[in-house]
Amino acid sequence: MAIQTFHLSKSFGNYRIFEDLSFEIPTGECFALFGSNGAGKTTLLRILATLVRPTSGSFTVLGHDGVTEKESVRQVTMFLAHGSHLYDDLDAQENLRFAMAMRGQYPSHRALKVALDQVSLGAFSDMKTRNFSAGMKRRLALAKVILAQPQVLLLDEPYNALDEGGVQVTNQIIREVTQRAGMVFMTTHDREKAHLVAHRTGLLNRGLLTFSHTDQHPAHDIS
Amino acid sequence: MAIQTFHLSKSFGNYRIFEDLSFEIPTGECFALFGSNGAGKTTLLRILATLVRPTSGSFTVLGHDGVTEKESVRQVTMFLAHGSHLYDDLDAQENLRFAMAMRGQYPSHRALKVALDQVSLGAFSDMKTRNFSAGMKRRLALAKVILAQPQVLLLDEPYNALDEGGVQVTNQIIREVTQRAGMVFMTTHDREKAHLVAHRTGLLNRGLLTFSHTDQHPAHDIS
Amino acid sequence: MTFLRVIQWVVWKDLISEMRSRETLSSMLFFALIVILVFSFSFAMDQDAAQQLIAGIIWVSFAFTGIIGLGKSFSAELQNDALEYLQMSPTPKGAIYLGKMLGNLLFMLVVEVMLFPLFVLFFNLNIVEEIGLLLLIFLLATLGLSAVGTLFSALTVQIRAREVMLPVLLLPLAIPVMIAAVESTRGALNAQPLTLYFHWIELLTIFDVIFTVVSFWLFELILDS
Amino acid sequence: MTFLRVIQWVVWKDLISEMRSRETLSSMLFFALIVILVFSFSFAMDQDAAQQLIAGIIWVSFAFTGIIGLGKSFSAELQNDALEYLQMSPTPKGAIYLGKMLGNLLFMLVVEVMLFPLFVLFFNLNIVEEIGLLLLIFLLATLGLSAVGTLFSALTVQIRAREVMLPVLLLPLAIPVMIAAVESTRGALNAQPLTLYFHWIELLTIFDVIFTVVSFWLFELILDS
Amino acid sequence: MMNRIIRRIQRFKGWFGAAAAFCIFYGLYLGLFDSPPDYYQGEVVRIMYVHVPLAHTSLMAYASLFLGSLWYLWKRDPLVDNMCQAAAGLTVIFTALSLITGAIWAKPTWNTWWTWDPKLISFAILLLIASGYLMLRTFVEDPDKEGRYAAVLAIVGGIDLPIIYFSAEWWRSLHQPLSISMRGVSMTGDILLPLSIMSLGLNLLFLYMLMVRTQMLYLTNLLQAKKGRLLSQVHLTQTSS
Ligand code: HEM
Ligand SMILES: Nc1ncnc2c1ncn2[C@@H]1O[C@H](COP(=O)(O)OP(=O)(O)OP(=O)(O)O)[C@@H](O)[C@H]1O
Ligand SMILES: Nc1ncnc2c1ncn2[C@@H]1O[C@H](COP(=O)(O)OP(=O)(O)OP(=O)(O)O)[C@@H](O)[C@H]1O
Ligand SMILES: [Mg+2]
Ligand SMILES: [Mg+2]
Repeated sequence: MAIQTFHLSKSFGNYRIFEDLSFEIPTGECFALFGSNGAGKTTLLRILATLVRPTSGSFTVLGHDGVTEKESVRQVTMFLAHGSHLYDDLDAQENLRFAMAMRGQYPSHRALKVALDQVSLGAFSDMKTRNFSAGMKRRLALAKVILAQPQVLLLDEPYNALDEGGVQVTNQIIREVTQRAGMVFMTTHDREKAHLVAHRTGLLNRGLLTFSHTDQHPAHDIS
Repeated sequence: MAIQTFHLSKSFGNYRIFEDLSFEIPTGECFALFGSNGAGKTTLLRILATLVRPTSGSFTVLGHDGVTEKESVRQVTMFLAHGSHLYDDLDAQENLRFAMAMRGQYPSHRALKVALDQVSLGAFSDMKTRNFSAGMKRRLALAKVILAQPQVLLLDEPYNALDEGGVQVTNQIIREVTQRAGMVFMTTHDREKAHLVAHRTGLLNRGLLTFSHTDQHPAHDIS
Repeated sequence: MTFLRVIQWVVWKDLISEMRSRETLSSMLFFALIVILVFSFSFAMDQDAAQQLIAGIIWVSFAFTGIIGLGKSFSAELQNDALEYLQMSPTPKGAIYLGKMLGNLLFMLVVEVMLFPLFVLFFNLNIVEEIGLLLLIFLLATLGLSAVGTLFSALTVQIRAREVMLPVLLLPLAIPVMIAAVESTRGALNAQPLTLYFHWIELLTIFDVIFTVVSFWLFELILDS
Repeated sequence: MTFLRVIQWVVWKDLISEMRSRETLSSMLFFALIVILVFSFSFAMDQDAAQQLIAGIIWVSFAFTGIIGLGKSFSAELQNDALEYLQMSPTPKGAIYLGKMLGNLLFMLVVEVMLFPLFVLFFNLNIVEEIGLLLLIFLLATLGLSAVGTLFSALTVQIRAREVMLPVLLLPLAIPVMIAAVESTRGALNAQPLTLYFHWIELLTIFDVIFTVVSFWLFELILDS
Repeated sequence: MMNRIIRRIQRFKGWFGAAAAFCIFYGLYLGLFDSPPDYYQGEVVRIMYVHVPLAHTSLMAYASLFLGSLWYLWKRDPLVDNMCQAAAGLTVIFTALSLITGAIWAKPTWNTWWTWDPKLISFAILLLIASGYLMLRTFVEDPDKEGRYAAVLAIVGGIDLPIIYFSAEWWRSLHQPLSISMRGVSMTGDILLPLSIMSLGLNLLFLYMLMVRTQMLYLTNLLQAKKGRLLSQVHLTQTSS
């Protein structure tokens, strides 16, 4: 199992978001989570990314406990959040190199170029990211995933602000992760786009999570 | 005509975003602008909202010049940008009241309640907006449009972060504006959702704007 | 009249936010406390010099504390791009200026009134007889500071390095106000006859009028595109 | 070794950003300039007192200037939520701390070295013989400030009212550094025999060691969930 | 486990209160009526019987804050966090009171409200740190971080305080512009007994208040959790409609 949760619950102070969530997502699967505004999708992702501690319950990522073995979880996980995590005064390439260095990876100049080309930012590799448009920042974040090749990929509304080309690149990256037995967990409101890649979808509603399958077939058998 | 532009162009420094844009959008129409990431859609909207001055060219909104008669333009225009324009320490209702007061409108308590209910935030009217989720903030911004009843509505990626209910509310508001002979100008990457309401769409590409019609029929005849 | 109502609403919004978060006032107070401690510490060995300089010390503290409050005034408008909304609303921009300015004036005066007893305590000032006059001086000088300060707060909030650019731009311009405030405060504290320092109070009034009018007029340019 | 490389990259990132924007250094310098002007202004009437207090004035200026730099250090990590990325990366957090701390130390030292000649100029100091010793004192005291300061910068950047909470929390804790720095600087400036103020230098060293270790250890808790 | 210990102690808090009341009344009686006036200072010296025990108690309060913070970082028990918050509030109160009584004492004896004695410096800074601690807690948005950040501050402050004291003492011994010594009173048995009893009494009072306040904070949080659950219910029905 790529992710397993056990009776996960989260409240902010005294405000309960969800309670007693137990589910598992096998490797090789892309899972898309839907849910109305304020349902707690982002909060769940942030817990899985070890950014927020669950109020109670526990979870494992590729067998590592999410609370006690954070470092191992972080080693295999990557989370693309709403923020693009860019430094405005560095250029696109420098941003990528720094982000990779923080994961202990040191990609070659060529690898950087390939990744930037893949997200169609090749022409902007020496431009400060300060004035990148909303979509260009998202694309640069995608380039990080291409370089880092994480085994577990968490995406919060990945299609936001992306044009059609961007959506295609995203879906291609997702397929690539699942094909090498990785796992993708995304939240989105865009069912059509998600259905193109997700093997399973879930709905978070009143703190309950219900699952359904899509037409896609998991890249690998569920072990 | 609701909006008319004459040879509008904009560059940042020596970086040319678009040049010599001339187009017009009649009242009663909803116009959706597509374009790849970094095409300049947001920049165009910000010019029409009088937030940015065009490098050259001019435009009119309901006959008022966009550069010399800014105040008249602002009177009839409303722009929902990426930011939600909320004060985190005020609650939902207070935020609405302040925003309306800044437009010279003083809605009654009942009107506020109706607007909040319409965007399904009725239960949160006394909650500080600080911890609203991404979609809840967007919904609150929509409530402003319901209250202000602007004649010209500019929307930058309005479907971002909204769930299905939110999308429906948005489209309903758009229809309502066009039906009372207002005009809506939105940018989005989501063609499906836009096609549900837009009478015309445009594509901004390499600084050129091309138009096409959709199945929708304008609420009012083009005058 | 719309103009007055906009002023009202801007002040109302700032007061409500402040009541909820108590952020501005408490940071101003605490910062002032520390400034006072640093000063009284560094003058501990030299009580006479301190007595000499007390009016200057008071106003340096008030100015720095005020800058904290002024800085927060417009950086609060940056949350969720709220400033953008004010810029593109059909609100008379001058009314926004006056509203923000009054709010700042209020916060600064509250802090000053709370701090003054501490100065009396730490520097062993004699209890002041002309407390009414002193309050008038505080009011006039603070009005001057907040008139220019609000303008510069709006200006610096839209540029980089804003926390620093505000004092950097404001302090040099505020020098006349500072000198007049220090001189008249010194006069009042030492119970000198009013005629000896009345011209400083006149100067303060003139500054207030000029600065308010000029800032009111320039503010529109700053908020505009 | 990964640990050292992370330190390197963090320092590299901060230096590159600074070279591009020159924001931190220029704001620190400008702010310091104004503080110095205000001081030299308010002591203009009393040259003797100024000579007496010069070491204190130097360190009050350095401390406030340093706080500007420290505050920027982590608020730069807030752009586009970059801090979030550091938090959820498998980077050793201690290495991030050391990287940020070294960057801050560097910026503060650069500014101090640029400002010191101004003090010599403005306050008519005799050219110092023991310049090497003075630089050592600057280094040790600045190290102490940036050790605790980096920790508190990371802490306050994630709360409200951060520009104010940093000095409010940091200054009281920095008192030993300040006293020791002032006393040893005074000693060096007055060309006293080293034995008279050597214990202050020792105190600085001890403070540096203790607080680098403690902050290194506590930093993880602040970045963690 | 921790919870159980604290809960058990809580049950006896009435005893602490009673013992504290007894010690304080007895100590006050001894100090105010039974002990002789000071040879130099006369009756003014009696304020010492409040001032010195107050100072001791504030040190005790900060010590519990320091240890509690270490404990919290180790176990992450919210109850311990509540205790730290309570201890910080009490530190502020007792430190402020000891400074105020000291100032009242100083005016007739030293003819000034305030002077830069190392002990006074340290206590003033203690007050700053403790109120900074409370301020920090109100400024943290994220309830998850509140306890942790506050604990970090308390620990750094706890390590720093002795250093502050020593550096202030060295500094003072260097300058000594005011030849005032705190030891203006000779400690004879007549003084020591009421002083120790008052100290004991105030420390017990501190423990009693700590328990009450901890319990109060704990219950408030519990109550808000209940209220929050109701709110969540409303919220969940709302968003799914
Ligand atoms: C502003 C005025 C004063 C303040 C803020 C102040 C503060 C303090 C503090 C914080 C302590 C605690 C030290 C400890 O527990 O070890 C203390 C202890 C003491 N204070 Fe004061 N004090 C003041 C004035 C005085 C005066 C005027 C006297 C008597 C002449 C005095 C006599 C003492 C004595 C005898 C102790 C007992 C402990 C000792 O020194 O060993 N204090 N004071
Ligand atoms: N202030 C600025 N200074 C310099 N360049 C800018 C500035 N603002 C935007 N740009 C550049 O202008 C171009 C258009 O940006 P804009 O935000 O309008 O794109 P967009 O069409 O909205 O893209 P997206 O779909 O990604 O939101 C981008 O290449 C961007 O880098
Ligand atoms: N730090 C916080 N403190 C208190 N409440 C919070 C906090 N963060 C989120 N919430 C609340 O938790 C709920 C869930 O928020 P979350 O951001 O997870 O929603 P979401 O499912 O991602 O919604 P959206 O689709 O709008 O992005 C919201 O009601 C929000 O108000
Ligand atoms: Mg979300
Ligand atoms: Mg855009």
